[in-house]
Amino acid sequence: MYSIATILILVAIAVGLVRAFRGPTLFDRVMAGNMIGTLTVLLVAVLGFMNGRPEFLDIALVYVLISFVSTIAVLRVYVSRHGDPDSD
Amino acid sequence: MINLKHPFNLWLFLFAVWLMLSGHYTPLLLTLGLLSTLLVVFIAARAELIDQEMQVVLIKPGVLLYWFWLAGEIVKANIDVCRRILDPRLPISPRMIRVRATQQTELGRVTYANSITLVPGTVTVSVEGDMFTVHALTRETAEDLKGGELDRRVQDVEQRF
Amino acid sequence: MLDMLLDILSWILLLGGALFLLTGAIGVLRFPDFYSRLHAVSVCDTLGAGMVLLGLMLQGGLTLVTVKLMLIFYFMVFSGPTAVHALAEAAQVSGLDPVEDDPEDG
Amino acid sequence: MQYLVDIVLLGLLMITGFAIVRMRSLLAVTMLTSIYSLFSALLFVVLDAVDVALTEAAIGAGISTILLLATVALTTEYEKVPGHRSLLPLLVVTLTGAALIYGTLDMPHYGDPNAPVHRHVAPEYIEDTPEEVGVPNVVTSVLASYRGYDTLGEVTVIFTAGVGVLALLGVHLRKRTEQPHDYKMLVVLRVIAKLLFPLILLFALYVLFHGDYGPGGGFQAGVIFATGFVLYALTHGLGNAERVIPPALLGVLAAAGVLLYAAVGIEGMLLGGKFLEYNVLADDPVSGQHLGILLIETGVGITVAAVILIIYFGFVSRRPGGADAQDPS
Repeated sequence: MYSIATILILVAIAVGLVRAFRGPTLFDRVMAGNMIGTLTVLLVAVLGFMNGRPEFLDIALVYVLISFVSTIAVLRVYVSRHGDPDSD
Repeated sequence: MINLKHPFNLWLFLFAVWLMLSGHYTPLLLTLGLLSTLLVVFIAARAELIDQEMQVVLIKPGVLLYWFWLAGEIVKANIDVCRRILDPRLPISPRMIRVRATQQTELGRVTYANSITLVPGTVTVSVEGDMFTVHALTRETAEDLKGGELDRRVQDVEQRF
Repeated sequence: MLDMLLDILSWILLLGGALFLLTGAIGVLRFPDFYSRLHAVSVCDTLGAGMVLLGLMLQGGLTLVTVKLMLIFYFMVFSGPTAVHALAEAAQVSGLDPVEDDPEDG
Repeated sequence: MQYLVDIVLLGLLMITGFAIVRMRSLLAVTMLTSIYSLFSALLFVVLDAVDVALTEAAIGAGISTILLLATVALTTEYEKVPGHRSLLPLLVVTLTGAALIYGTLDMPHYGDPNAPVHRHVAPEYIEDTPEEVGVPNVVTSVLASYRGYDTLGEVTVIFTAGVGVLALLGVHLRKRTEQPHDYKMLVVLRVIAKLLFPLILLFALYVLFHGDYGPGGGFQAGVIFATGFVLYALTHGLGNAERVIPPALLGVLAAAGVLLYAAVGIEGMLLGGKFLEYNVLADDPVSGQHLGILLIETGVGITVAAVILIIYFGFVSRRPGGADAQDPS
C-alpha cells in the first residue's frame, strides 16, 4: 500500500516537473516548484512509514517551513525588480 | 481563554509545541527547551510580533467549528475541481471578480483571504484594504463566493480569536 | 475488528489522497493559464495532503509520530494558501493577464 | 521497490540537471536548482542518510536558493548565449565521465560489507559509540566527537567565508530607502510570517538540541534559524530585521561560535585531557561527552546562523532596487 502511494506521488512529481520545464512564465515554474515541494514533504512522510523510520518526519517539517520561505523569496526578488512577466 | 498577546502565554504555547516535538523528557532537554522557548519569546518581543494576531495559531472550540465547516467546503470544492481536471467535457470558465471583505481587523481579512485560497476554485489574487481581487475557476464558484456565506462566517469567527 | 476497520480506512485515505495529488498535478499540466493552474495546486495542498497525512496518522496511532504529522498539516494550512496567494499577487503585479471567459459579467 | 524509487529519483535528477544546463533565464535556473535539491534530498532519504537529507532540505531548497536569488538580483538575469562551439568541452566531459564510470567498475558494490570503507574505522565508530559517547545518533558522535577536529576546521571555514563576504561586500550602514507602502501591500504575507517566525526559530532550536537522538545538529539548526530571519526580513523589511539583530552583533556572534567550540577544546586540556577530549568535562566520561557535544553543536549553530545572515544582509543591502548593481566600489 505504501508502495502504491509512493508510486502515485512519484508520478505526480514527474508531471509537475513537466510544468516546471515548460513554464512558460517564471510564475509557472515557481508554482510547479512549490507543488513539488508539497509532494516531497508527503513522499518523505510516506517513505518514513514504509521504512519504519518515522523520524523522517523532522525532514518533512523542515521542508514545509523552508520551501515556504524560498517561494516567498523568489516572488519578492522578482516583483521588486520588474514590471513584466518573464517568458522564455 | 488564554490570550497570546501576553508574552507569558506565547511562551506557554511555544513550550507546548516543544514538548510535542521533543519526545525526550529528561531534565537536560527540558531545561534546554525552557531556554529555547525563552529565547524565541525574547526575539519575538524584540521584533514586535507579540500582539493580538498571534491568536490565530490557537485552536479554540468556537474557531474549531469554523475549521470543520471550512474543511467540508474544501472537500466539496476539491471534488468539483478534480472532475473538471479529469473530464475534458466539463468546461472551466475562469474569471477575475472583486469582493468586499466586511471583517474589521487585519487578521480577520487575512483569515478570509486564506480561506478563499484554501477552497479550490477560488484564489485570492490581491488584497487592497477591504477589496479583494479573486480568481475563480468557474461561474459557479464565483457566484458562491459572492453569495457571501464565507465572508459572514469569517466575520463571526473573527470575534472569537 | 476496530483495528482492521481503522487500517482499511487509513489505506483508503492514503490511496485516495495520493490519487488527489496526482489529479492536482495533472491539472497543473492541463489547465490553460497560470491562474487556473493555481486551483489545481490548491487541490494538492488541501485534500491531497490532508488525506495522505490523515491516513498516516491512523497508522501512527496515539503516538508522538501522529502529533508531528498534525504539526506538518498545521503548518501546511498556514503556509500553503499564503504561498499560492503570494504567487498570484506577484503574477498580477508583474502584469500577467488571466485568460477570461466572458469577463463582462464577472 | 527500493530500486524503483532509486532509479526514478535518479532519472528525475538527471532530467532536471539537463534542463538547468539548457536554460538561459537565471531565475528559472534558480527555481530548477531548488527542485533539483528536493530530488537529491529525497534520494538521501531513500538511502537512509537522514542527517544529509535534513542538511540538503535546509540548505539546498532554502538558503542556497535565497542566496542565488540575491546574486541574480545583484547581477544579470539572463545567461549570455555562448559565442563558441561547445564541441570540445563536450568531448572532454564525455571522456572524463567515461573514465569515471570505468573507475567505478572496480569499486565494491553498494552496501557490500567487505568494502574497504566498512572495514576501516567505521565499525569501531558504530560499535563503540554506545559506550564511549552514549548518543543514539552515530552521525553526531562521529562528527562532533570522534572527528571533532575536522568539524572545528569546517566551522572555521564557514567563519572565514563570512569574513570574506564582509570584506568584499561590507555591511552598508547608510540609510536605505525603505518603501513602507511596499510592505503595507503584503497583508497576508506579513500576518502569516508573523505567526510562522517564532515557530521556525523554535524548530531550529529543537533540531539543534536533538541532534543526539535524531537527524540534525548545529549546522542544520543554524541554517533554519537564519532562514527564519530571512522570512522576517522579506516580509517586514530589511530595516526592521537589522533592528532586531544588528549587523555588528552578527559579526560578534559568528566569532563567538567558533570561540565557544575552541574553548570547549581548551577546557578539556585544562582539565587534564587532550584538545577536544570531552571525557574529562564531567565526572563520568559519557556525560562529559554529552556536555561537550552539546556545547560545540551550539557553537556551530551560532556561527552558521550568523554567517548566513551576514552573507544575506551583505547581498541584499547592496540593492536599493538594483540601481547600484553596477556600482564599482
